Amino acid sequence: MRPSPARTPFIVRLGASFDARGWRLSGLFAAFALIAVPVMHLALPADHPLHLSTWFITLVGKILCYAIVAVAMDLIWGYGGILSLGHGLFFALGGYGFGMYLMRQIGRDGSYQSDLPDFMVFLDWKELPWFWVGSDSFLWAVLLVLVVPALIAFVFGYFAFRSRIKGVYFSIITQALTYAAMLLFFRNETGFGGNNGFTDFKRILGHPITAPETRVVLFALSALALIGTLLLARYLVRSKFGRVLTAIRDAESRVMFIGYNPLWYKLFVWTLSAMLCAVAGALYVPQVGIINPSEMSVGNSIEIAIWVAVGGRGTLIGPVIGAFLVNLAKSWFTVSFPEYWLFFLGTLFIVATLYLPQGVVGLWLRLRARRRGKGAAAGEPPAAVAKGVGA
Amino acid sequence: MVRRNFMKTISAVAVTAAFGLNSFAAMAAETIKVGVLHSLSGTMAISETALKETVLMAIAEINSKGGVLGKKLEPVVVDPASNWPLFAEKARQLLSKDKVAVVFGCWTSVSRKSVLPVFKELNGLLFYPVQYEGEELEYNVFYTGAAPNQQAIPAVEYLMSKDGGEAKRFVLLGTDYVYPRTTNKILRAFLKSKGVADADIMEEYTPFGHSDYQTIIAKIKKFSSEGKKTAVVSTINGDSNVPFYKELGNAGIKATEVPVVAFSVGEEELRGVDTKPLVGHLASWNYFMSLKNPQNEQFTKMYRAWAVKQKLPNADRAVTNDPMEATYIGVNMWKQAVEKAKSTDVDKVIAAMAGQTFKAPSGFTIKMDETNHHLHKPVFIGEIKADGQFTVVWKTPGPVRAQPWSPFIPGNEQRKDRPEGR
Amino acid sequence: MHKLRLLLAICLLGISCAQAAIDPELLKPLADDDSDRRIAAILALVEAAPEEAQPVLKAMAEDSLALAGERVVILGEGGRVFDAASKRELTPPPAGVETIGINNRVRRELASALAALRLFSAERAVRWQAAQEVNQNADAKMLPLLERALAAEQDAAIRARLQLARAQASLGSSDADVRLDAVRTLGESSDPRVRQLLLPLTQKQGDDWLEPDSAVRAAAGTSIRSIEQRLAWADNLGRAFTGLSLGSILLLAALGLAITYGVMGVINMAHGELLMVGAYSAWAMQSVFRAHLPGALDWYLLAAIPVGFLSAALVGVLMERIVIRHLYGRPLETLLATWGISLFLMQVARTLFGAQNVEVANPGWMAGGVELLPNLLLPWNRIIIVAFSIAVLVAMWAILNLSRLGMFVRAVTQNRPMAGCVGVPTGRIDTLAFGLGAGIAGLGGVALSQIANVGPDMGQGYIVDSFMVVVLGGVGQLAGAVWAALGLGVFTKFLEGWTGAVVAKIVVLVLIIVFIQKRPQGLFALKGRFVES
Amino acid sequence: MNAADLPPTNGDNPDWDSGTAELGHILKPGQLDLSHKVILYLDDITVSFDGFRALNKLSLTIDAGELRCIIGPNGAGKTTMMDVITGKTRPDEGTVFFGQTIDLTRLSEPEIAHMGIGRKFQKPTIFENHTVFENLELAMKTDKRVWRSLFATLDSAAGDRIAETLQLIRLTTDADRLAGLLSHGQKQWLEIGMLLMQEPKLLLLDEPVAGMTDEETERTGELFLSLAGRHSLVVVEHDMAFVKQLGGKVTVLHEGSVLAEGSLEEVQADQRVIEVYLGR
Repeated sequence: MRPSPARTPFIVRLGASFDARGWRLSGLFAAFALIAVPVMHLALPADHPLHLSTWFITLVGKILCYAIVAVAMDLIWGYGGILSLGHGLFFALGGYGFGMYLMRQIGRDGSYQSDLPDFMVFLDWKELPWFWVGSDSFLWAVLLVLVVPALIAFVFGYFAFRSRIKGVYFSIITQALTYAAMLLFFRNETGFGGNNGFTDFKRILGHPITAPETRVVLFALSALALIGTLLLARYLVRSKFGRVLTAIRDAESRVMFIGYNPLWYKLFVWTLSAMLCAVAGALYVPQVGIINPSEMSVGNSIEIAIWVAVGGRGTLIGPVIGAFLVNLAKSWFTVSFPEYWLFFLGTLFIVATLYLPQGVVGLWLRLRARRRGKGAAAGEPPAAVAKGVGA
Repeated sequence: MVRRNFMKTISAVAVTAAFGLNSFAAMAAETIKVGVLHSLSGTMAISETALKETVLMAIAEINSKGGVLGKKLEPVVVDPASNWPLFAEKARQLLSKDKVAVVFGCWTSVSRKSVLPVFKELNGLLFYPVQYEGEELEYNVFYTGAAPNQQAIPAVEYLMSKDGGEAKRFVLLGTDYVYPRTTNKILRAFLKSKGVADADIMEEYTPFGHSDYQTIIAKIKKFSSEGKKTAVVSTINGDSNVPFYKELGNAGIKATEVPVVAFSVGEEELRGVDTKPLVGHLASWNYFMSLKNPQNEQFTKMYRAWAVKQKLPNADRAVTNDPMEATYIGVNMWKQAVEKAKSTDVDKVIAAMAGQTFKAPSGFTIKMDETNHHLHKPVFIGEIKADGQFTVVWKTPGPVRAQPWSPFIPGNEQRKDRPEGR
Repeated sequence: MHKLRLLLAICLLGISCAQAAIDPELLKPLADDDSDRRIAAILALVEAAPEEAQPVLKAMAEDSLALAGERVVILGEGGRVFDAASKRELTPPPAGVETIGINNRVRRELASALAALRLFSAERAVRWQAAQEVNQNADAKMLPLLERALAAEQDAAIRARLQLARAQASLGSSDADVRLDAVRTLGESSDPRVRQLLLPLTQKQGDDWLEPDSAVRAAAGTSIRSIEQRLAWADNLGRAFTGLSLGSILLLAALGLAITYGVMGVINMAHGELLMVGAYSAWAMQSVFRAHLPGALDWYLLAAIPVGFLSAALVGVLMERIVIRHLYGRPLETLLATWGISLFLMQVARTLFGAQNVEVANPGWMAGGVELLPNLLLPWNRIIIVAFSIAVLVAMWAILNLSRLGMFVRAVTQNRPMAGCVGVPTGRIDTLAFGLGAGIAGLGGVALSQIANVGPDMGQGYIVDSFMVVVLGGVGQLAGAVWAALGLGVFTKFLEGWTGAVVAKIVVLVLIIVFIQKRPQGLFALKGRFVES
Repeated sequence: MNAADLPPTNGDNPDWDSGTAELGHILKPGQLDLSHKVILYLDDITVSFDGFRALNKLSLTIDAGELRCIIGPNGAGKTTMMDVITGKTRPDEGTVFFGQTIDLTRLSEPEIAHMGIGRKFQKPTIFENHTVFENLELAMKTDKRVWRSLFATLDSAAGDRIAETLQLIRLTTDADRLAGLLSHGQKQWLEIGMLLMQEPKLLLLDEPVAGMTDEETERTGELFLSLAGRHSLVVVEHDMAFVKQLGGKVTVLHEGSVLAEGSLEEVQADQRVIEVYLGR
């Protein structure tokens, strides 16, 4: 009497995981990203009041990638209860994976007019190191992006979860992991451009990377990727898998004694989360035009966590909101009060953790609940909040 | 007043950011916007904040003399927070949103590399004020810092000279990133050309923020004890210098036995070190605060006054250094070029920059090369004094022309010494 | 050639010669731009008036020789100015005094000239030092001087040094027996330089030996071997010490964390900034002493210890009261909140003290080091820091295990509700314990200020390492932290020896990660049911 | 990733009493062999934490279908024993056999659960952020590998089973409430319900009636008695009245080993037991 999988076709069930509102929202968003933005950026003249500047597109495009990372982080932290301080690593690895392809696309236009990337020329390398082989093919790059971070996450996760490393321990270990990786990539001999990383990309699939059209396409891709991520995540958390995951978060020993092996559940969501980060990274690099080891710095990874915390963990829309709030705030503060940016960020960390256990989404839900004067109380647990929220 | 100024800008920026409309037509009329792109937070703040102050000071000075083309300059300060992608984003914002006429900024090579594509794409104008590894020549950038041949090579020549102690063996010590690596690569080639054997060259790199130099110092002692006169060429970056020099001082390596010449250590960095044990160690720059000449008198006095006025932390001990001078030169040369071009149009200004001259605090009349976007600069070798200043022990007779493409790097011979114009 | 003349001069004149003011004409060229002429002048001066020359040369070496118009003067304490020729004070001090800058070459010449002169000083200590210095660069030209000095010298220890120097000098002698003696004597040395002097004697040039006499060759061989043994031995000793030193620093950085995290289970990401607070208070004390008690400047560090402890503890208490206490039992939130605090503190430091590093000088008694062997010098600041870390460790152990506070802390951390029931003021204990941990971090900061840079970002460099130490040692285990710190220190240093700093750090981190996989509870695992939660 | 996941579920192996086959019966791997009518053997088990011996050469056997009560003062090692059986704690010495063939000391908690051992903790541990219904659904006996869970859908049969259990534990009306909001007694019942959903052959119940009203306790007793025979139950309890109600054999643990065994009356008469409980 085991539940027969996919009596209804999977794709349908996947689609069904957004409720009507979820679909309306994402439809609206997709329309904006795929139609409004291109028109406003390409068609309208630069001085038109509704014209969207490149700056806007790259900025929002960047934040879209961050949002994907935030959702990925939320999957394992908000639902799995595992706080990773190493997600910057997977993000960066994805970026590097795709960056290798972009570097190869520069071809002989580099300042050394060599087939090798400039940094290799200046290291006196005569031919590509083995791990660069095939990096000139787009498909291979995509493969790298998907496989390498996933593999690393899988191996690391397998050992960590098998030896039941939990909570803070896990956080600290992941932190050490990304820190070590950063040092490794800083080395020039490692073969990834050292401190400078990859930059000055020229084209992607033969199209000039700075062309407005390319930007718009990348932007649209990021948007679609985000919607896809949300859909997938939504499906996961509503599936039995999701329920087991939250069960593990709340009472792991009980889960074991009713016959689930937490190892594989954690490992699956952990690896998936890493892959999502990698995809985000791959989309991020061509838009910001640089990838370098500082993406793996300890601070970056922790910042990801704060996006989630601010937005509302254990909800799916929360991380997206969080990513946008924090990063827009960053863009604004670093211009208007450069000296006070860190004060703000620091305070944000504290306030969010002290007074917004469920982030702004939780706050909003609570207010709404209060207005209705029933239901969701202050102590409403995340899972329930998640149920309350659409996509 | 600066604060109010860019507060105004900000509100404007906020508006534009929100609605993407360009409300600048009106403002642009009375002021010329100047972008300042230096990290005010994060790891690089240690070096870059001083440069931001210098730009603001220079602008204030220009404004007090009536501005440029009858318009006041209006600084737009942004904080890329030592985050390289953020550098690119901020650069784009300065150019496309604030419509700044010119940007003064960047310190690390990576930050420069990160903004380059933006400046190329939007045909912006960047003044880069820090000594760097060369191997680059961009139409949209003016390099007011030293190229390797304006800093590294003279320093080594000095070490090999009689006065420098006739060093025969060299330790090339640096932080592991592109500037030290390129510099050391060039130096290695140069030393070879001077007949120094590979066995007599030791190359060592440490990670960023490395703080334990015991092993390295021990190695240096060993190496130097193995015979001929040894000298150390240090391209250690920013923060690591303090532990390095502290270790050096306590390990009893005297400048008279093993002199250390540094390319990234100036007055600003020495503020963080107790210099008494370091007397006699060297630095090679195109400017020292201790230089005696009217321009420098005026420059240092002006900065001290500025520091006090801005209530900078420990303003009483404010010092000037080479990148600050380079920044100062940059701002003024840009002003001259604008006046010559009678416009702030980037292409016109770039054209007008060629051959600009300026009586710099270094006491020399500095010239912007007609073709290669680098300055002709004098080179000074200074010995650290107990008070954290330098005594100049050697200097080039006159300004030296920059070689962005070092002849000591194979394949550079056939390079054109002018950027690819657009 | 100059040197030879100088030495001969000394030998002829001996040291007892007529006391007279120096002829100003001899002094002028000291201010010349060209180093060669200056050096000539120095030698000339020594020839003319060895005794009177000393203060002048000393002044020159210390950058306090200056030019007032045409006249060469010596700058004294508190702006006083003396005439270099007559040593008479000039009142009022002349205007427009220009210090005579010198470069390393001149400095070197000055050093050996002074050393040569001081070999005949009346004070033993001076001669001892001088003998050491002549050892640095003894060559054939010096022989006559050394002979003379030896003749005059009574003190055995100094004689030994002089003989060593003479041996070096007489390696070039044409008499094989002299060379043989020299080589044998040098066998006693443990100075790598001496090894370099001997090496050629054992080498061939083309077909024929550089050293014709086979006996000397053999002797040289044995001498070299014995020297090399000492060198190798000293090398390893040195490496072990550097490891120990690094370990003690890691320990100091991590001890505070061992309390806040290890005992209380609070993940304090702002730990690095507590170190920073300690370091800055060292700087503050230094400035205070500079301003108000310049006389006692050397002792500012002692004052900094309590100040560093208290200020860091204060910050810690505030943190605990305002933020952390609301997050007990929510470690991950604590982690994020404290990270926020650390960003905040960094920016505070930046706005208060500026983004640049501030200068913290080693007090006189911490500068320099003890030279166990010519190639093994242990810096004082490191020795003292090792001692300091032990002291802090002991103090902390005492507080935790002997004091009432410590008892309460352990009670609370083991069973909070029960402790509360038996009347332990848990709330206050938490605050105190955290304050204690913070304070100890402050002490660590004071120590770090002596070897590393003091700036707003300094804390970031230590946070990961500190956590590694605590986690590796096993949470809640003081002993564990100690072993972990020392282990990491020594291991890193020996690794660095052959992989270089970058790789060493990576390898260590990876090994720690792997190790934790094997033993999640760290080196000193606690077993039993209570670990499960 | 399922490869090393879990042993094939013995969903379709015969109910335990049909395992009483004549000699030389064939077993599927992981199948429970009850040929000797014994479901659980503990053979001098020793467990010590940092020198303290929680279990000291404990030997115990539970017959198939038996309802056994374990009593004993605090620190007697009751919970540790359960930890050992369910694989949470590995014994330093001794063997634990489930049926004739399955060595529990070699298996992980989930595997043991799959073998058909269900455990109820001293303090009710349920998934507070899930609804009562979901709690039962998660506990339901089924393929519990990741891949299945990803695509699992609830078929009508499963729905019915959950409904039944809800009936049994009297939580039908609360099916959609968050388990966290239930009363203590209800939580106890929910946990018992979850155990039943697992269809275990052996139930380990640690103080199941703690914090229940007399009326609830009464009902719990009835439930257990109804289960006995089809399942084997091991109940750790302090509540003597409840133990009495259950009847069945009683084992007294003291300082990690069996002090006495027999009917409640017998053990209560036992001198040593009285000493242990009343102290000397």
